Amino acid sequence: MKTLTYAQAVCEALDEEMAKDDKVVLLGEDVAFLGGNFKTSVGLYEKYGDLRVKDTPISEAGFTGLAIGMALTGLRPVVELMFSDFLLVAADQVINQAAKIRYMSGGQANVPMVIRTPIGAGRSSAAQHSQSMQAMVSHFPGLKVVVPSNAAEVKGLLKTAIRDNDPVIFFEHKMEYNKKFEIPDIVEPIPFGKARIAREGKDITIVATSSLVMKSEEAAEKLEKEGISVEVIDLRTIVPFDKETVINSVKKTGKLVIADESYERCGVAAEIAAEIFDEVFYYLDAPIGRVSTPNVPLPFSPALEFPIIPSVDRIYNKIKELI
Amino acid sequence: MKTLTYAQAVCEALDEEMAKDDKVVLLGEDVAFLGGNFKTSVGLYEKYGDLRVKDTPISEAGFTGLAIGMALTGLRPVVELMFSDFLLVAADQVINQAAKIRYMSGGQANVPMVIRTPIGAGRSSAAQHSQSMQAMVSHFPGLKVVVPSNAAEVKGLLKTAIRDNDPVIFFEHKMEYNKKFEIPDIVEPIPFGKARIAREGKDITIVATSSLVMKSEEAAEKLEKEGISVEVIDLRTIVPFDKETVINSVKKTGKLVIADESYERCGVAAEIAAEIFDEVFYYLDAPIGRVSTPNVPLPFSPALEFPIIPSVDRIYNKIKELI
Amino acid sequence: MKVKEYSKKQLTEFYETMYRMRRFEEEVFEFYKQGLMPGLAHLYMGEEAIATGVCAALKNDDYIGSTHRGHGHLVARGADIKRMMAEILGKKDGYSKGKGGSMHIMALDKGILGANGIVGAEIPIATGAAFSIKYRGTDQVAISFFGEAASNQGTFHESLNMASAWKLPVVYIIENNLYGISVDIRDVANVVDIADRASAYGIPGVVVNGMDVTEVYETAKKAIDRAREGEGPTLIECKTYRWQGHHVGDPATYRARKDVDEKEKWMKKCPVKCLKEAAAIYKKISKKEFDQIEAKIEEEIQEAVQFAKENPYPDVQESYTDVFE
Amino acid sequence: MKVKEYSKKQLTEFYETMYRMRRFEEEVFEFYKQGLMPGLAHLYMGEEAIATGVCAALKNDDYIGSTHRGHGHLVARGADIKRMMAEILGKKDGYSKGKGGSMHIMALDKGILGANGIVGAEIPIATGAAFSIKYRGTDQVAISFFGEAASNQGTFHESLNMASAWKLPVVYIIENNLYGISVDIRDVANVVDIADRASAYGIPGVVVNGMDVTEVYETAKKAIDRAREGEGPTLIECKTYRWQGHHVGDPATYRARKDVDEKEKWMKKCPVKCLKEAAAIYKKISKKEFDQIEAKIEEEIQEAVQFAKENPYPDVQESYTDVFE
Ligand SMILES: Cc1ncc(C[n+]2csc(CCOP(=O)(O)OP(=O)(O)O)c2C)c(N)n1
Ligand SMILES: Cc1ncc(C[n+]2csc(CCOP(=O)(O)OP(=O)(O)O)c2C)c(N)n1
Ligand SMILES: [Mg+2]
Ligand SMILES: [Mg+2]
Repeated sequence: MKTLTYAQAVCEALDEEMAKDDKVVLLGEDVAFLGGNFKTSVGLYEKYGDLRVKDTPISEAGFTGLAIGMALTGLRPVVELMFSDFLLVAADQVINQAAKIRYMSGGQANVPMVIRTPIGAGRSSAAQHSQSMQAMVSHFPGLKVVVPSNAAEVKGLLKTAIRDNDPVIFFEHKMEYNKKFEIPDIVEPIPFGKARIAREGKDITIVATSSLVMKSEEAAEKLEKEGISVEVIDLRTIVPFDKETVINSVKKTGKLVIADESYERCGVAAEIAAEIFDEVFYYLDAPIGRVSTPNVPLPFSPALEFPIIPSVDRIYNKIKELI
Repeated sequence: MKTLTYAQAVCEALDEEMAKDDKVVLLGEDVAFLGGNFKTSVGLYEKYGDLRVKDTPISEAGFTGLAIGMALTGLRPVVELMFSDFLLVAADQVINQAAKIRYMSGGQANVPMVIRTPIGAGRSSAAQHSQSMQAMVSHFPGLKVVVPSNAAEVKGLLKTAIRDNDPVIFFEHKMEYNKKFEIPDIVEPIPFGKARIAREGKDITIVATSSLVMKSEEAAEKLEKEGISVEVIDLRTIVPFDKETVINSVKKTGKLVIADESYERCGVAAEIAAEIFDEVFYYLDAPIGRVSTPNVPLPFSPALEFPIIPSVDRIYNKIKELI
Repeated sequence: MKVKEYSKKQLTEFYETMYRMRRFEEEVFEFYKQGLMPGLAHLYMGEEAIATGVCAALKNDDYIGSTHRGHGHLVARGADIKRMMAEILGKKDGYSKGKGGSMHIMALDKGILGANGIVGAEIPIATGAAFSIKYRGTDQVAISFFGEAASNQGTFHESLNMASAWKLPVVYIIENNLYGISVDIRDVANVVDIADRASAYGIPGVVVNGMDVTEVYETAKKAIDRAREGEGPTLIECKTYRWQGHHVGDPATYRARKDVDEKEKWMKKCPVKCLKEAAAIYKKISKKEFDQIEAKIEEEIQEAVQFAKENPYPDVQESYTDVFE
Repeated sequence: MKVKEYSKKQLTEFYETMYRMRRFEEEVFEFYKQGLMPGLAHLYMGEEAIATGVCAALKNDDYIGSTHRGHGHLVARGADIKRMMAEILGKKDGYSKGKGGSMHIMALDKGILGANGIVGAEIPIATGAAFSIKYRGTDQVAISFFGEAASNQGTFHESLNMASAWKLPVVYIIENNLYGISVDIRDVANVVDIADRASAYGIPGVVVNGMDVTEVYETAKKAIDRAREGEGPTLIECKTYRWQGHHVGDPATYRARKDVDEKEKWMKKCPVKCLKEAAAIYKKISKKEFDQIEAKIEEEIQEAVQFAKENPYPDVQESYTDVFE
């Protein structure tokens, strides 16, 4: 085991995959000389050079499209979008192009690219730099959507993402970048579509994504002291969705809370609830709870931002409400 | 009463609002000289001239942003995006800008603009011209989202949209444009956030949007002959959502199907189900059914496209499954 | 037309390619008129010299980014017209198994990275192929075809900026047929020659007569050679005209508004006919040889039409495949 | 610096505005260092001559599209620095009730249509304000400020294309400070002067010394007058330098890589200091008068600092308001 920040874990995954496969190319704004706005590619430019670690102009649609062309012709580009909000600038390339090319070509072509991009509020970054875009991209068929929790997970899942032959949207959580985690010396790729039971429990299930896994574990710890046993599932990937693990857990506990930081309306929590509904309908003892970002743009002032972010307290309270 | 196509009803709403308020300006690709790709602005260029009916270059992000600037400075632009799939080209302007400006400015400014754009599959237009984007825009706070059903509805709701002081995404259904409808000689604006009971029933509720209202009515008619009484709710607006009408109906019928043409995953049907769940949980006799577009890009060949589009049959079958 | 300096072989190839495009699309138009075609198609008729001239300067392993008006690019690359037609009819053995249709025919084996239904979206993708080439260090080149109206899209600017900053081996070909659907380029842009936009990126910009296959070929060849030698991108604007409506269902009545004879004037410059006449004048190809060429192509075309018509629709389960690996 | 031809009043105004900006931001930087500021802010220090010169040529009812680096634009328009500071600290009486922060200060009463967190997104919005003006037929003008890196964004191209095609009354001001965060413009664009991009739209493009308030003023005035007279847009590139890091938390060590003295050289051209010196040489403003100006501004600034610090945070319920009417 060793201690790493989450950002370092990202960087290690990039480094190891680039060392292993010279088709892997990193591009994005400030990824090269600066080593990434969140320091997730420090040292890679020096190690792999200008053609493999490329600072781009501010042209999100352009360089995302560029990466698609690279992916169609033999490379495995990893694109960094500095904030996941900028997916909206590149949305056509991501959703109308990358996601649909395999299908539109009848399987002739595929687009092995990864878009890495940070989500999450909590830094007073206001409405255009704080969003969590996983629901938006999950809505559109053709994209795999990864929402890793801790540093070991981010490393293992990023390796899988880079080796995957389809476009993968890989969401890192910006509030985790500087946090330290214990991680194994060697982290193997973690398969997509297999959720992780982060904590076993029997009274209620929480399905959580990204940093809300850690927050759910914290809430579970508190609740344990009150005699409530919470099962925490780290979803890992929204697409593909590990329906089985979730259903089995809910059948066992009879209660479900879903914690995901995208906006509530048409969000990830709504989807998971609706998706498993048929199969758990007769097992449920209470309505399904959602802990998401409320349907308002994210405010700048911490006085406004903190109360609305999905937090340990909000998870805790939602569970208490359903128990 | 008179007979009009749905496209003509759109055109009448535009004409009447432009005549009433000279701040209303229409812009988009081919809206002027051609009268709109789907003939929804025929004659307006001739009537209102070059500055009020403006053919734009192919620059969706640019002219959507242009409209925002117009709206911030006293005009009421109505933008046409030729296909709703192109919302992805303009996504940043729609979602990071128009939707958030009122909030980011602390209420100093507002953006009274309408984006009109067609949704829907069924014309063999393939993966980039057949999508239904209402779930995507509904996900993001700050946008009102309108999904009118028939010609009278499209006319009344478009008038409201144009008079609204917030950005409105107005989805027309491309398979309806050429269909004829009976509509009253005078159509008043229809308030947002108030669903319409299109057909009363007692055994099961269908909440439907856009052209699926008509398809649901057709399915209901068939089912009536089999002794099943279906209540069809025309949702009219996804944002704001008329929770009350839906909940009251479900409390009465005990069963719910939601029919909306956006992709199923993180779609409108998922949201409605999740949103009312708490309040109908103890009234529901069956799981909630969703009829949406399955999670695949839309195929070109009619042999592939027709079976997956939400259809009368799919609605009919879903109801039979739950009854 | 500088046919004089060209070999018979080269001229024959030009002619065959253009004639094949023309006949191909006449049949596609027939499909539409007979109600056999699902959806629509955007015909390249009148613009044949462009794809023909450009692609004649390419090698087998070069790449092409194509558009909604892409039939010509495919034919010029020698794509299988049977599979193209099958695709246009939504049939099982179409290039994309019927999933793409006219606007999304991909032929990866011919370097065609895809037609594209989103105007301007293909430009960065073709540019990315050029990045790959540079990365691998081969002497391939990427071509990005698009219309004059697409040059108003942000992706045009972003792509040319990147390609010029990084000297990528890509050649941008503007097919300037004056209109984007009904919109006259002069009403939505303030430059007479779109090629002038090259100066915003410090690259060469050239205007050519897009109705003259030899002029297109020579200009493209120079730009392509330049790209192969690592000197970066070129922007070539080909002046041309779309004979038909924007798509098969568009009567295009809007075009007469500035000049009633506009279409007629352009049709006189028919690239197929002009080449034929010039080749005859210079006695490069005899009447009989032309007849043979045309007959051979006619046979191919009829075979393709029959193939496409008889080919079955894809199995309904195919809707659900090819989303992911 | 052509101070000789300027009146004392005009020079005093220039100086006051630039000095106010400078002091304002020094205090903002202090907020950050003292841990009082939520999030970050992008300082305009070093670039003051640009907003000052441009805005001096404006009338009260003109419009401005601003950027993430927008404090200077606001101060130049006479925005209330108390409310600006309150906003930067996320307080209740900030321009946006604390909802926007440094990057989203809107002051509609001063024609400021918003700072913007999305690089390039404001360009079409400001262009739309120009469309409104043309529609109403007034003689207003819209200014769009943005960085050299933003000129690589597609919205730049689309906006300049529309504005030139329709002769909209808008002036585009590039604040070329050489860097977009850490990225040197020379590595991601192939033109020496971004102003050259004007030729892609058939409009004038001008390069000016962005450290010289009089040069900026005169060039802007000409372009603004031209726009008011219905002759369409101009692209002005102001060569300048960002003194601090990209934002308050950025040490900006990356900049020394090409020229270790780069920053030092640019700091010597400090627009505030240079104007002061020139005005002294030409005896336009006396030492005592400068002292008075500075003292007056110092008072304003201290008042604003105190106001912002003491102003309460918004009520928690405010999170849920201002989404819709
Ligand atoms: C992003 C986008 N906007 C609009 C359209 C609709 N559309 C399809 S082709 C076309 C005109 C394109 O004109 P041009 O680029 O000149 O090519 P041409 O059709 O003339 O060959 C338009 C507006 C589209 N498909 N994609
Ligand atoms: C669409 C988008 N991409 C990237 C960013 C991150 N970002 C903020 S400012 C900036 C650099 C902008 O450079 P420039 O336009 O030159 O303005 P400057 O900061 O130098 O004043 C970047 C990359 C952003 N905010 N928006
Ligand atoms: Mg054209
Ligand atoms: Mg800069």
